[in-house]
Amino acid sequence: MAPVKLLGTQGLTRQYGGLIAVNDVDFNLYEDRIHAIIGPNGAGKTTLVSMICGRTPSSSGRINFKGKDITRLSSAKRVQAGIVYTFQVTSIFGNLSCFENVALSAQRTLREQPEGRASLEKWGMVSEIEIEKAVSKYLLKVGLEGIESQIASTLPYGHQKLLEVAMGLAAGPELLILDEPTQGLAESEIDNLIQLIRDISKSVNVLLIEHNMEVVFNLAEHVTVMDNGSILAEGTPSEIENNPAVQDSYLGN
Amino acid sequence: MLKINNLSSRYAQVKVLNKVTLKVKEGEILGLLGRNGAGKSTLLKSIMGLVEVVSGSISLDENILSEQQAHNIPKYGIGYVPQGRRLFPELMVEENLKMGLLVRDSSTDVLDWVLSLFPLLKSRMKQKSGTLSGGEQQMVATARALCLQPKYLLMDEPSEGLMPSMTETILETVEKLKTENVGILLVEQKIEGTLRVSDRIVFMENGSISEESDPQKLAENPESLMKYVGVKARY
Amino acid sequence: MRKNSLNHSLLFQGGILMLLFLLQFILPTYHHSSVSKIMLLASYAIGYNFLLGYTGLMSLGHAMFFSSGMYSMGLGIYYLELSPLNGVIFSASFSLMVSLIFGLFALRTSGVSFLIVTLMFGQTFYLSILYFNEFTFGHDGFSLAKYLGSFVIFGKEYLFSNPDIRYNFALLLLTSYLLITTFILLSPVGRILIAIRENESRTQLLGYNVFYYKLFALVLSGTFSGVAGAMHGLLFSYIGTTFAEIHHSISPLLWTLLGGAGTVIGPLFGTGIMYYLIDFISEITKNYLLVVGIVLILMIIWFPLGIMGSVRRKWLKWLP
Amino acid sequence: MDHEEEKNASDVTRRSLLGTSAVLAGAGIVGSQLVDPVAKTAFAAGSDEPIRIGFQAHRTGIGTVYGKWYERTTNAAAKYINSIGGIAGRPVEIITEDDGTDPKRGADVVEKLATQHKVDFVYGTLFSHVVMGSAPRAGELKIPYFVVSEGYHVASGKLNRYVFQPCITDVRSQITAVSSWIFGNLGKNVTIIYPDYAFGYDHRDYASAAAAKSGGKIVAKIPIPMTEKSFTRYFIKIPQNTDVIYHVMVGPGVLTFVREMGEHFGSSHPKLFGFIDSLEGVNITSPGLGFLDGSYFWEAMPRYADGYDTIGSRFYRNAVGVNDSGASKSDPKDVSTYSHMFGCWETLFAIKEAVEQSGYKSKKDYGTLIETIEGFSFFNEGIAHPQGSKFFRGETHQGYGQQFVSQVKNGKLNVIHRTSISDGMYEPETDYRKQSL
Amino acid sequence: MSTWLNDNGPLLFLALLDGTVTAFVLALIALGLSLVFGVMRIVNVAHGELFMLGAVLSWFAFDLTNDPLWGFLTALVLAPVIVGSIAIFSDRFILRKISYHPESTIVATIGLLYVIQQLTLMFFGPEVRPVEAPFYFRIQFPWFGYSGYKLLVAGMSALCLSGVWLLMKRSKLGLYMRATQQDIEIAKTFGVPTQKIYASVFALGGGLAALAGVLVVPIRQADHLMGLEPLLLSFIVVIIGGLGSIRGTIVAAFIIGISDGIISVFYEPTLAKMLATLLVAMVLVLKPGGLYGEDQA
Repeated sequence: MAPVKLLGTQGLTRQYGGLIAVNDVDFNLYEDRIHAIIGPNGAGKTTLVSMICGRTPSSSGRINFKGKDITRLSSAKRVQAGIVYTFQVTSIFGNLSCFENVALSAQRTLREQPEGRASLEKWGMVSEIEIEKAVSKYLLKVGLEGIESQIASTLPYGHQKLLEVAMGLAAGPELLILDEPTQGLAESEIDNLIQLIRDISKSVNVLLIEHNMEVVFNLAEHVTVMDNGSILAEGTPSEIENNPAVQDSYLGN
Repeated sequence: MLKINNLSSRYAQVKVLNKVTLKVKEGEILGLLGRNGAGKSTLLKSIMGLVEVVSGSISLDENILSEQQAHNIPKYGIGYVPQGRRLFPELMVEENLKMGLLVRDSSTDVLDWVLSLFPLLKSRMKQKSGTLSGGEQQMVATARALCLQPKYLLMDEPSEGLMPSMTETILETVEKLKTENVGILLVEQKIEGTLRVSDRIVFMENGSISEESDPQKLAENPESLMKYVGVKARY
Repeated sequence: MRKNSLNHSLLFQGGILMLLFLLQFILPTYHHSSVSKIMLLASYAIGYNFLLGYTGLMSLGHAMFFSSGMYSMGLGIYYLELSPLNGVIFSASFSLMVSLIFGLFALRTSGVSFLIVTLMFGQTFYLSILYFNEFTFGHDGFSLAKYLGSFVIFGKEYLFSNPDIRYNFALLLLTSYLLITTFILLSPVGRILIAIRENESRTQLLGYNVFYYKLFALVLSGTFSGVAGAMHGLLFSYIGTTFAEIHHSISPLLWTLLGGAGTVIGPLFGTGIMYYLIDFISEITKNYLLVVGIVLILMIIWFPLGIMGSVRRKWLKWLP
Repeated sequence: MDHEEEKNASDVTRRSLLGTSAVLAGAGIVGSQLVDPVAKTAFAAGSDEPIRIGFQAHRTGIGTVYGKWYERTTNAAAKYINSIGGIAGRPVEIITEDDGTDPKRGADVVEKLATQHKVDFVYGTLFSHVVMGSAPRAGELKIPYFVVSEGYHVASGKLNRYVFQPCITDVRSQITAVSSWIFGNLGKNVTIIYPDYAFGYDHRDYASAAAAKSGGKIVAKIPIPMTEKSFTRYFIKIPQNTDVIYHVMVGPGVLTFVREMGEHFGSSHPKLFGFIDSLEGVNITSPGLGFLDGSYFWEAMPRYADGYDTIGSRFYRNAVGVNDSGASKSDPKDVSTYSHMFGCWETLFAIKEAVEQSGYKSKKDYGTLIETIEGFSFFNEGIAHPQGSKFFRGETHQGYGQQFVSQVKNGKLNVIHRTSISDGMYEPETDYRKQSL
Repeated sequence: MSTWLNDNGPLLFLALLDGTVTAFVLALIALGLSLVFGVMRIVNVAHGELFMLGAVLSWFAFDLTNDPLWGFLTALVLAPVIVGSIAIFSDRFILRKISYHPESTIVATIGLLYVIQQLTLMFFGPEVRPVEAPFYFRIQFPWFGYSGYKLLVAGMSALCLSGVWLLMKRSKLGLYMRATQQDIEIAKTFGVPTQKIYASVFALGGGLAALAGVLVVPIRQADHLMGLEPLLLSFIVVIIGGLGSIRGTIVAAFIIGISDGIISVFYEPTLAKMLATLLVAMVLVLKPGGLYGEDQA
C-alpha cells in the first residue's frame, strides 16, 4: 500500500530582514512512520516547523494538512486540526502545577470528544473528574506519575521535557512535532525517551527534529536533512548516513 | 592567562555550571565541544559576567574578573562573539564597530586592520546591520569584537546557519588571529573545522568538563566525539 | 486537587464574608457606612482584577464600564421610569454591550498599546457625557434620591439609603462577585485564562483561540464593573462624571496591585487599605497624598506581588 | 407679570431699601450684639458644650485656592463669634475635612462629619458638582447642610430640604442683575464665551434670557472646554459685529485667556465684560493682564476697600486679615477670593441666627431649626452680613443680595455701579417646604 | 470652493499655525517620555510632574530675580539640572529596587507623582502663577494677531529636538543609549555601563520635561496640577509614534497637534476633543505597534 501523505509544503519561505531562514522548501510527510529533520544549528529546522504549526507566519508558500490548505489558519486552529508542537526549550507554564499544565491541554480534547462530557454535557463543559483521569493517564504514559501538585518550574530539566511531551499527547495530536526532545538530557534519560517516542509513534505520527544522530538513526524511518534554509537530502537513515553531501554539511568539509 | 577555577554558576534558580576548571593561554585556540545544553554557551556568558557566579573564580593574569561588573570585563581585553550574532540591528555597521572601538579607546588604525580582515564590510558601513545577510552579520559580529583589540576572544558558534564558504572565512580569521597572539575560546558545532584549527579540545557534559584531549588524538580515536557530540567523524 | 483548592478558598472567603456580615452589628455608624462603600468599590476592583489579574491585560479605561453601568441605570430610572431592579438589569446589559464593542476593537492591541487604547476610549466616553450634558446633566451630575421609592422585604418597607440595606446589598454584590470569580477561575475556562496570563502564545499553541477568551474576560470584567457602578448609583444616589474620569480608572488598578493582582480576594484588601489610609491620614494632614505616595512606593518595593500575592507565595499556596 | 410676582418684586424693593438704611444704622438682629462685644465673652454656665460645625473644605484638587480662603474666613468668623459669646452662649467649634474638590469624596466627608465627628451642621463647600454629590447624603442623614457655592442648584429644586444657601447669591440672580446693565450701558450685540460645563451653561442660558428682555442680542455663544490651555483658536470665532465680549473663564487658564485675547485683537477690540471668578486669587497687575485695562467686571463684593466702605465690610476685612487691595495682610502677593469668601463669614452668622431664634439645643431640634430658617425673609447688612443685606426665600432656601460692576483702571478695580436686590429676582421654581422632614 | 476658502481661509490658517505650535510643544514634552520608554521599556507616569516642576521652578526663578529675561535664563539652566537630579535619585532608590518591572514601575511612578505634586503644593501653594515671557512681541496678520513668543517656543522646541537627535546619533552617550535599547546584555559585553545609562536616560527624560516646562510656562502659567494633561498627551504621542522613535514622536505630535487644531476650529470643542481622542484610539487599533514601531504580531 502506498504511504498516505499527511502533510506537505510548497515553496515555503521565511525571511527576517536580510536573512532567509527558510528558502523555498517543499517538504512532505507521510503517515505511519517516524520522520526526522536533521541539520546543523541555524539550518532553518525550527523555523520550518514553526511555520507548519503556525507559530511563525510564512513569507510565502503554502501548507497542506490532510489534503486541506492550512496556510491561513491560526495556530489554534491547526492544533485543533491535530498538529501539535512541543518546544525545543521547555515552554511549560512554570508557575502552575504539573496537573494544571497537562489539564490545560487535556480539557480541550475532552470537550471535543463525547465520552469526556459525562454529567456536565449540556453546559458544554468537561467534568473535573474526567480531566483528572486524563491527566493521570498522560503523566503515567511519560513516566511522571505522582507529581501532579508540584510546581512545574521546580522539576528537573529532563522531567520538564517529559511534561512537555505529556502536554503534547494530551492535546490529542495526529501529528506530534518534537523539537529536540533530547536536548539537555542525560544519557540514561535519552534511552527512556527513545522508548517513549517509539511507543507514542504506534498511535500518533511523529515528526522529530533532532541533533543527536544516535537518536535519529535509532528512531527515524525517514530523514530530511536541512542546511542553509533548504533541504539538502532526503531518504532512509542508511541512505543519509552514506550521503557525502550530508557528511560535508554536518562535519564541515 | 585566562583561568577559570572551580566555577559554578546559575541562571535564575537553575544551576547550569558545576565546578568548571579551565585555562587558556595567550595565542592558544581552545575548542569547546559538547551537545546542546551541555553548558558551553553558559561558560562563555559566565566569563562575560552575564551569568551569576555561585562559587569559584575567573581571572585574567592577576585580575579577578568574576569580582567585576559585567561592563568592566571587556576592558581587560576580552571580546565576545555571541551565539546568533546579536548585532545591534538598528545601528549601522559603522556604529556596531564603533561599539567595539570605544571599549578600549582603540585608534582608527585598529579599524583599518579589522576592515582589512573583512574587506567586504567597507562597502556596508552605512547599512543598518539588521538588513545584512547572515554571513555579513557574522563578519560584523566578529569584527565588532576585534575592534576592542582583544587578548582573548570568546566565539559562540560562529558558523551557525552559514554557508560552508562563509564558515571557511571565519576559520581563516581564527587562524590569522592566532598569529597575532590572541587566545581564542571557540564553541562550535562543525567538528572538523574545529579540530583543524584548535590547539586543544575540551568536552563538556551536564555543566561540567568531562574530558580534555588534543585534536590529533581525537582524529586517531574518535570514540569521544561519538560519545559527547553524537556524530561520527569521517576519518 | 482543584476541589481541594475550591474547598480551601470557599472556606477562606466564606470566613471573610461571614466576618463582614457580623461586623455590621458592631461597627460604629461611620465605619458601617465606610465598609459598605469599600465592599462596593472592592466589587469594582474584583471586576477589574478579572482582566488584569487573570489575563494580564492592564486597562486604564474601566471608569467607562463603571460609569456606563451607573449612567444607564440612573438615566434609565430618570427618563424611562424603570424600577430599580430593571434599572440594574438594564445597566448590566448596557455595560455588557459597551464592553463587547470596546473589546472587539481594543483587543486587537496588547501591552502598552492596550493600556493607551483603553485610556482613549475611556476619555471619549467621559467627554461624551460632558458633550451630551443636556441629557446626562454634564459635569454636575444628578441625584437619584427623589426617583427611588421604597421597597418591601419580608413585609417591611426600606429605602435604598437605609444603612442596613446599603451594607447588605454591598455585601451581597461582593459575595456574588467572589463566588462567581472563584468558580470561573477554578473551572476549565479559568484555567485557560490563567494560562493566557502566564504565556499567551503557548496557550494559543494548545489549540485555544485566545482572542475569544480575552474577550470573555473583558466582557465579564466590564459587566462586573458596570453593575458595581449601577449599585453605587442606586445605594449612594449620586451620579456624576467624577466616576468616569481617569482617576476612577486608576483607582481599581492601584487597589488591585496593592491587594495582589491575580488573587480573587486581593482587591478587597487593597481597596480597604487604600480607603482607610486616605481617610485616616487626611485627618492628620492635608498633605495626605504625600503619605499615600510614599506608602505606594514602599509597598511596591517590599511587596511587589501585592499583599495577598505575597501571602499566597509564602503561606496560602492554594489561594485562587 | 402676574399678581404674585408683582407683590414679590415690590417686597424686595422695600427690603433692599431697608437693607441700605441698615448699613447706615448698623442695626439689625446681629448688629445689636456688637454694641459691647466684651460683655458676652463668658459663655453661659452649664451649656459650654460646643456647637460643632463641620466644614467641608477644598484643601486639595482644583478648588484649592478658594478652599484656602474659605478656611481662613471661616476660622476668622468662628473666632469672632466665640469672642462675642458664641452661638446661644455655646462656643463654636469648626471641624474641617478635605473633600479633594471631588463629589465622591465630598459625600464621604459629609458622612464622616455627621456620623464620626457628630457635628451639628455641615457647611462650607463651593464647587457645584461637590454640592450635587454631597447634598443627597446630607438629606439621607437628615443634617442641615449650608452651602456657599453660588450655584443655581439649591434654588432650582434639584436638592433637598436640608440644603440651604442663605448668604451667597446664586448665579442665575447675579447674571440677571448685571445683564440688563450690560445691555443698557455697553452694547446690544454680545458674544458670550463660557466654560463648557454646568456653571457656564447658567451664564449662556440666563444671559440669553436677559438679552431677550432688554432688547439686546447674543450674536455668538462660544463654549470652551475646562481643560483648554490655549484659546487663540476660539477668538477667531468672535463675529465682527460684536460690541461686547461677555466672558466667564473659571480656572487656571484665565491669564493665558486674557493675554491671548490681547494678542488676537491688538489695540482695537470690543468692550469686555467679565465675571470676576476668572480673576479670584489673581493679582490684577499680573503680567499679561494689561489688556484688561478699561474692561468691566462683575464683583459680588468689591476687592478694593474703597469700593464699598461700610462699618461691616471694614470690620470683616480686618478680621479675615485682608488689606485694602484685597490681598493677605501677611503676604501682599497672596490675593484673596474676595467675591466669594464673604459667604462663609455670613453663613456662619446665619447659622448663629437660626440656632438662637429656633432655640436649637441638639440634633432632635433640626425640624424646628429648618422651619425657623424657612421663615426668615431677610438678613440685615452689618458686621454679620458685610456684603450687604440679603433677601431670603424660604421656599427655595436661597438668599439674594446686591451685585457690583467694577472697571479696571490703573491696575485696580473701581466700583462704578451697584445693582439692587430686585434686579436679580426671578420666579421661584420650587418649594422645599412641601418636602417632609 | 473658493468662496469656502474666502470664508474659512483665516480659520484654516489659524488652525494650522496654532496646530504647528501645539505640535512642537507636544513633541518636546513627549520626547523625554519617549526616550525613557524606548530605552528602558518602562512607563514613567510621573513624567507630567517633572514637566510641572520645570514650570514651577521657572516661576521661582522669575519671582526671585524679578526679571523675565534673567529668570528665564536661570530657569533654563537650573530647572533641568534639578529635575534631572530628582530623576537620578528616583532611578537609584526606586526603579532599580523594583528591577524596572513594568507593572511595578507604573505603581511606583504613580506614587512618585503624588509625592512630587503634594510637595509642590506644600512649597509653592495652590495658586496659578503667571510668568512673564523673556521676549515679547505680537505679530499682526491681516485677520488677527499672534504671539511672537509662541512662535519662538516652537523654534526653540525644534532646536531642542534637533539637539537630542544629534545627541542620539552623533555622541558616544547616544550610541550607548541606542545600543542598550537594542540589546542590553550585549551592550554590557562592549563595556557599556548599562546601569549608568539607565540613570542618564531617566535624567535626560526628566531634564527635557523640565526644559519643556520652562519654555512653555510663559504661555501657559504654572500650577501644581498642570502635569496630568501633558502626561496623557505625551503618552498618546509616544505610543502612536512607536517605541523610542524620535521621528515617530515628532510625526505623531504633528498628527495630534494639527488635527486638534483643525477639528476644534471647525467643530464644537468638546465634540472635537471626542473625535480627536477616538481618532487616536483607532490609529492604534489599526496599527498596534504605532506608526514607526515594531509591529506586534
